[in-house]
Amino acid sequence: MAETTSPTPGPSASAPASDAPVTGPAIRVRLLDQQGGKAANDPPPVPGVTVSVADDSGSELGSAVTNDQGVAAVAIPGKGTYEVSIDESTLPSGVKLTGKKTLTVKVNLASGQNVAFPLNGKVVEATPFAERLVDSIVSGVKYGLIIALAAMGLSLIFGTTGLTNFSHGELITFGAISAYVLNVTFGLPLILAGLLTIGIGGLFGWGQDRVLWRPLRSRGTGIIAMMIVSIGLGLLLRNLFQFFFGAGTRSYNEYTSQRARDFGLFDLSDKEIAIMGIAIVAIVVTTTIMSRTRLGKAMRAVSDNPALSASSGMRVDGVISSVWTMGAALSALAGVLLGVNSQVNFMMGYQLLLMVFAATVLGGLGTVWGAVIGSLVIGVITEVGPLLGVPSSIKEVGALIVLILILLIRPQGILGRAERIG
Amino acid sequence: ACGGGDESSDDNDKDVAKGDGEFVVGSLLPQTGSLAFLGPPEFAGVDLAVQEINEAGGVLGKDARHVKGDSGDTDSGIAPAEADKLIKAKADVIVGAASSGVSMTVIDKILGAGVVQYSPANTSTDFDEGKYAEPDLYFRTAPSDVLQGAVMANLLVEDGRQNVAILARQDSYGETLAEQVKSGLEAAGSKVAVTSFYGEKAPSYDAQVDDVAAAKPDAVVLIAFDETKKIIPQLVGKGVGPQDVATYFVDGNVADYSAESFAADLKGVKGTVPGAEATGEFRERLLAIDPKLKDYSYAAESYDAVITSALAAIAAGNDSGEAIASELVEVTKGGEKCTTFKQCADLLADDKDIDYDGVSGPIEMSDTGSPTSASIGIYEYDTKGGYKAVKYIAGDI
Amino acid sequence: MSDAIPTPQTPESERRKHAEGADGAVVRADNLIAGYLPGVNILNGADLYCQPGELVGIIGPNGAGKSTLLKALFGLVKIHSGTVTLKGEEITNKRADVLVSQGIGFVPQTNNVFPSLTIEENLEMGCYQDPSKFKDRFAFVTDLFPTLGQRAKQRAGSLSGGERQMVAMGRALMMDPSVLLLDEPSAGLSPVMQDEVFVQTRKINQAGVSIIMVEQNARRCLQICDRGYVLDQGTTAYSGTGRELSNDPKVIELYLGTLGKQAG
Amino acid sequence: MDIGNIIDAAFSNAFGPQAIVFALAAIGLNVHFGYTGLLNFGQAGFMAVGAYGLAVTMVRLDLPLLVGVAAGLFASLLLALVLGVPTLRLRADYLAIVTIAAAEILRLVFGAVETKKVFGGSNGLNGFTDTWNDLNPYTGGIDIGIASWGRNDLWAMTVGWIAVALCCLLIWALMRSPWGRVLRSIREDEDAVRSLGKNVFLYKMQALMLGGMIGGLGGIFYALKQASVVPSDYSTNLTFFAYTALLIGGAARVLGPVVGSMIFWFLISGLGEFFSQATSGVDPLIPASIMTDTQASLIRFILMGLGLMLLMIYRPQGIFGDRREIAIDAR
Amino acid sequence: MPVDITSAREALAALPNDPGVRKPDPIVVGDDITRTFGGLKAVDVEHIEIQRGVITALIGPNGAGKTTLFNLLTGFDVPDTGSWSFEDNSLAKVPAYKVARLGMVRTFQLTKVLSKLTVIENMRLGATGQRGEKFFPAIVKALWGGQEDEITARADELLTRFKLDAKREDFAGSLSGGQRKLLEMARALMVDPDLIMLDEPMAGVNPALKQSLLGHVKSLRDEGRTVLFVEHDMDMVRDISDWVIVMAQGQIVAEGTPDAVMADQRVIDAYLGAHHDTDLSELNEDELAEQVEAEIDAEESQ
Ligand SMILES: Nc1ncnc2c1ncn2[C@@H]1O[C@H](COP(=O)(O)OP(=O)(O)OP(=O)(O)O)[C@@H](O)[C@H]1O
Ligand SMILES: Nc1ncnc2c1ncn2[C@@H]1O[C@H](COP(=O)(O)OP(=O)(O)OP(=O)(O)O)[C@@H](O)[C@H]1O
Ligand SMILES: CC(C)C[C@H](N)C(=O)O
Ligand SMILES: [Mg+2]
Ligand SMILES: [Mg+2]
Repeated sequence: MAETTSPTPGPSASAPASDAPVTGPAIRVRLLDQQGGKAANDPPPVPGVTVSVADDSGSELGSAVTNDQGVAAVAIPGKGTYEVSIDESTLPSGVKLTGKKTLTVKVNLASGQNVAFPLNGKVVEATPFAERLVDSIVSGVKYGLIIALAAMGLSLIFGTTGLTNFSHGELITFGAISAYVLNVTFGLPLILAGLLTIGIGGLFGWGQDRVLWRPLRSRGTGIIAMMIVSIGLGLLLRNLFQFFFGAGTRSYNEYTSQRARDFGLFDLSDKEIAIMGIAIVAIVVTTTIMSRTRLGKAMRAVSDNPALSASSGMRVDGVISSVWTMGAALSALAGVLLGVNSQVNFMMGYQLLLMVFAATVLGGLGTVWGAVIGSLVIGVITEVGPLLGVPSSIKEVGALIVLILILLIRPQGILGRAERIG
Repeated sequence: ACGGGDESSDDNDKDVAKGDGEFVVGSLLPQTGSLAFLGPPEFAGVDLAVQEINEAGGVLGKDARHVKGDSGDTDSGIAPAEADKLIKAKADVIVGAASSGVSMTVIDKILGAGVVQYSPANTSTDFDEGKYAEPDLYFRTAPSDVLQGAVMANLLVEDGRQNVAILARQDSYGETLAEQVKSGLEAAGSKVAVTSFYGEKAPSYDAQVDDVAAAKPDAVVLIAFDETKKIIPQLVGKGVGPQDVATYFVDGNVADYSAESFAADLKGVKGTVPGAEATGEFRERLLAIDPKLKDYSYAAESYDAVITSALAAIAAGNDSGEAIASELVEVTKGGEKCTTFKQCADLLADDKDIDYDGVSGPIEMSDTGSPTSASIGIYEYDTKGGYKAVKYIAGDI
Repeated sequence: MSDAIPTPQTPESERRKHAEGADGAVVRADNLIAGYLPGVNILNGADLYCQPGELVGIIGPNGAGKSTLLKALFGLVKIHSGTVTLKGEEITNKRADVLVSQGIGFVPQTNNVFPSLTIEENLEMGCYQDPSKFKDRFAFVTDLFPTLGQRAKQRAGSLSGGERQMVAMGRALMMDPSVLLLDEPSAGLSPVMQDEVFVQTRKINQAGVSIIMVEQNARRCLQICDRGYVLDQGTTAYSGTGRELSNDPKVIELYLGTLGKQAG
Repeated sequence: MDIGNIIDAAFSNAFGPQAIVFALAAIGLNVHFGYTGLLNFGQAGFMAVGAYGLAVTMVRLDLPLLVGVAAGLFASLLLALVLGVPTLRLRADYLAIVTIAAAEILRLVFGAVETKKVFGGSNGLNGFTDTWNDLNPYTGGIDIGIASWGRNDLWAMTVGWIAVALCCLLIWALMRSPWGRVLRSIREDEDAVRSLGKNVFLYKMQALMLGGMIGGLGGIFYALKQASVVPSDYSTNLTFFAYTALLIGGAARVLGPVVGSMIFWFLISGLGEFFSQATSGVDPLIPASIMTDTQASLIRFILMGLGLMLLMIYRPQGIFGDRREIAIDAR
Repeated sequence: MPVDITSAREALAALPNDPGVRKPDPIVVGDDITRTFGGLKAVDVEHIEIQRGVITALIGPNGAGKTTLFNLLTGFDVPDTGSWSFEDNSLAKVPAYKVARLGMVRTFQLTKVLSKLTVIENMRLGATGQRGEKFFPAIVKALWGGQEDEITARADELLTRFKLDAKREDFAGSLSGGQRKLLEMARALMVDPDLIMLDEPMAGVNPALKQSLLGHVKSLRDEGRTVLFVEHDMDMVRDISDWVIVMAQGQIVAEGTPDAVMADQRVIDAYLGAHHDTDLSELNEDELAEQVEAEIDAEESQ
């Protein structure tokens, strides 16, 4: 059977096993010198080794010697169970068998079966724990910083309006998608698209407030009712995104797959460094605005007591508008960064939402610094957890459990303040 | 078939519910969700089959009818509701779901309602195990992953991969296929360095990708659906992308990636997809139904699922789910060979025992309702993110 | 307006008094009907005016609508009918921040501080519209309430009831308003602080600020104010100079009681 | 376009098993949120442990249906206890997030590969409905013109509506009592209630347990009706939808959640059917250039989102709610 | 057992006016109670006794620590150090609801009404020992219906007294500031406490009503209850209290009968001011302002 195999990618140009002179169903053994795992991608073949095949009753069907490609083929009558063994004595010096001498192979493919014997197999030489730990912490910080942007947005809006915004995830998705449209549909460079998206995201937040939340506030709608409205809005937006963007995952046309660089204890690609850098700048700018400027104080004032803020001469609606603008812009930025990190999908924000909530609550609802700290904690625990035994398929569980544990000790969150009674 | 079609129609009337006389096919296939890219060929297959059945005179004297349903993802909870809808619409056979995970969530419901569930794409081994090992109302035209796993393992060994990392979605499909690849590899003397599962809805895959990278594998098998688009760039980022480490896809992610920015990275990536090579003529018939088709995965299996169940209904003389189930295995094996609905239906009209060989292969059903042998195609990607078949490997399950 | 239960009405005599005296008033409310819920009016045609530089006190039973009246003047309660004018210009239902920019300051009865802001920041909010005034006014307010200066960095939410009251009053004074609306400014303050508040209120008033204050410390209030109103069930039941009211036997019987008198 | 089908879909679902699941879930939430003010966003978790309690007992331990039901109820009770001890002293919004987190933890653990041996991984468990189906006294379905149900549905509805009625009766009896008054007071101000000598924690715990158990019952019923227990069925969306049902009807009203979930399903199914018909067939009402049938399946969720918003905007108190209560909320 | 008020007063009058003085028959005894917030020592009480069966007033400048002391005694806040007992039951670390059940009930300075309950429901909630408040008995109305009627009757009586009867069926959230104070106090009375602790009960209550309520407070005493209240209204303190405790900066600085305390120069300087009995309208304002300021300085420097 003449099977065609084209060269596999990368440095390894492996020789096709079909070079063996046997046609029809066969057991083909391929011997490669792993060199203790060092030859990961290009292990040299081991020629001149004898292998033999027996059927399940033990009677030998034939034997063969590996050729230059390290391949030996023994014809078999058809499907069934066979025993394949290697003659260790024929191994060249310096090459040792590191697995079983005899393999029991159940053949159910018409063309037969390929078999290997590990030679000089890998001595378990996985990356040292310390390095993995540092690596995980770094990815945790990166993840945490992205969450932080969204969490600050959430916290700002919660802090000022008291609204637990369940449609916050959609602000993130909105950012990612609008950058996608600018970048892919309109062909702008991603950096420009990202910058524009911050503006568009802000505009989206502003518009949302104008069209929806402000009228609700002026009708005197309660906080819980508004929270439910946000659930409805989230549902609406999510499905609208899917309606127009589709259910698939798409990527920006720049910086999608970038190779990591080795920094000793950890690896990072340029785009990851950029993500972290941008996030940090955004965080610093936001916290400065919050603590230094009049607007920052006004935001906190409005969050405490909107009526009194109005009585102090603040345009409460104006302040809330700026909060929505800022919060949405931050979240849109988070979306862009997340999109750069792990593509664009209509669910991406929603999937992140629980983590964003967890981060905000962990830090203490309504405090901007708390949101940042909470996010970093959540990000790092999520990524480090699998090293410490959290099943990696459900690594979020680690962070969520830590959330509950911390709230046990500090019910008001890390930076939250307990309220005075009486 | 051994029993013969001649007597069965009388038999079945006694212990099997009588259908309403109209043969209704419900389809529970992915319009949305992470398999949505496979929806169009599957729907086209069903539509084509229904069209040809009706051109050939329908089933039991009436036209067959197709009711569409969306299977969504396991986590979108769409499937159970849509299944209810199809059952209400008096479907006798529900073709679907594509994803094994989704099928698992609706199987008891569909079977409990006395309707046949007939998947064109489920490859999980779970459907031949435990409770479902017994004959029931569940059938499929796709081969169990025992086969795809063996082919994949064989391919890896052939390529000289001895330290393989498997990155798989955590569902009925991913878990069992990973398991099959792993046991195949180990039996053939190769080794699995790490098997890492990710949750379907995970917001990030960093930890799993780190797992893979940390194992320093010489090959990566990626068992995924649409998430592939998110995972590939992350693999690249960690230095274990397709250009660093040989990468293998499976039926869940062999798709056209030419629109993706990482398309070029995929050069040389190989993948396996169950199913025989679709003939050009069949493709044309499909294109007549849906001119926009790009992929053809599981179109043939969908088509065959409808044809065989229609034939079973005719053989049983009754269109109820139970009646169809009682004849389904029979019409696929032992008897006079036939390859089109018209041909087979004519034979049945003459009270002959038939053996339908479809466009997806000879379809010899086991008692548990799964094919006993099939072909698996091996594909390879080019520089533009497109793929083409390299060879087809036949095997038994 | 003929419900089963007759709606309370402002007596004709009061109506006339109002019509005669209200000319040229800075703040003037005519026949206000207002409430929180549709169909339930809390103010049933209340009248009030305050001449420039006047100190006007409002007293009345609990639930009479005193706070509601102040809130209505300040645009925080929806006015269904009637008008409010400021220096002859109609301001009915205007937004609060607009009124602030026109020189009205307001100290609510409850929830009158920003709990999560520090004292200093609370006061800063007082001159939100003109931060340049902060330094001067801050010095003035901390001079008035030294505690506030000493505790400038404490969060208002942790303050005692009386301390909060000082912050609330201080915040309004930060604005340097031309009309000041005070809702029970002395509530919760220690006696000496109460005196201080009354004296200072009077002083501020004499510096040219027109003040309308609601007080339950009625006797004190009537001692310092130029004119007083007694509000009952959302209507202006009596009005007159402080002395007139505090000696009016009807007012004493219904609103003032004799407690202070007996002891004093 | 077949108007009959749309009406049929709407009515069948409004009275069908799906509505019962949501009614039970929402009754439980009503105890938590409506009466006690506990912002429990983890109702899906209670339902999940109920369902898994049933399924694990029956599938893994091979015990009979009744034991399974008891196990499910017990599991939800236990969850209430375990969750309540650390969380009941949290402020409302914190409680919301923590309960979501707890429900998600449960869902993730139930669906994890590592626990597959017990919980069946992400495909969940099935194969526990035999007894349930055997008990079914009906021999066929029923078609009453505007609605129709299959044999299995009829059986589920019989049991389900009885359960709903009993729960409502219990809630009615409890909430008119002084016990209910304490709950409602806790919703308003815990400290005040404490100052009057009531053990607030105990009452909250009782409420959490009662509502959790009713939620667990909903989960058990869901499992039986669905004939499978799948972790993804118990995602946060389930809680959201249960809240939607509750608020449509009106919180803190005995019949609010029941009527709410009926209306919810009436609209969802009716709209879904309408749009699927409008976009399918040879000559669809809405041409594919405007909306494909895939997109059409999204429209009902889009409309549901919109509907939920409009409801909260124009009738925040729900169908049965008292407008005056809402006015007090305004801040 | 109602205490004979005149003899109780006489006994008190005989005591020295020292801070922390021992009382003949204390119902509350506390030692070494401290509570700090950051650097601020809000409460620092070496010894305190509250005499049974009389009305004790707790006065002191704003921020003296009165409310904080209330919070500590009733279990709403946790002290840094200290022990105290009520009717010989040690109360340290006892949760707030148990304190209330023991018969020591407090009201809040910033009112806590249950907004979405009607006024009458607020009142009913106050009653203790309700059978219907237990889960299982609650289901059967027959088990608690009778008791409920008694409670309602008692509640209605109190509402009439507090002039809230017209608001009986209204939501408590719609009450005015003063009405809330009244409801808060009336509801606390529903608990039927031995010791009732009122935190500025009359702030914001209109004078005429205040006067009539004083009568009610006195009748509480006459029924044998003990009353401890914080108040800044000296007319009221003078009128109804049998004993006055003065706090400043967390400490008890003086005690005594009302007349004695109000004559105490330190109390006058720090708290009352020299003019609390003067008619403000009769004074030259500048002069008065200066004097008042001087007094304030005295308070600050104390
Ligand atoms: N949670 C807290 N954090 C910080 N400081 C606090 C807190 N609670 C009270 N304080 C401070 O403790 C001091 C005592 O407060 P407290 O409320 O007991 O005073 P008070 O005597 O009741 O005063 P008032 O008569 O004004 O009500 C005040 O200075 C207050 O600012
Ligand atoms: N937010 C509100 N919603 C509904 N009704 C209200 C609201 N606030 C006040 N009320 C009602 O309006 C009436 C007047 O209240 P207002 O606060 O104006 O009284 P007040 O004269 O200031 O009394 P007090 O001296 O007790 O403060 C009261 O009967 C009260 O029940
Ligand atoms: C359509 C296919 C990718 C589905 C896959 N074989 C499964 O069983 O889940
Ligand atoms: Mg008032
Ligand atoms: Mg106090």
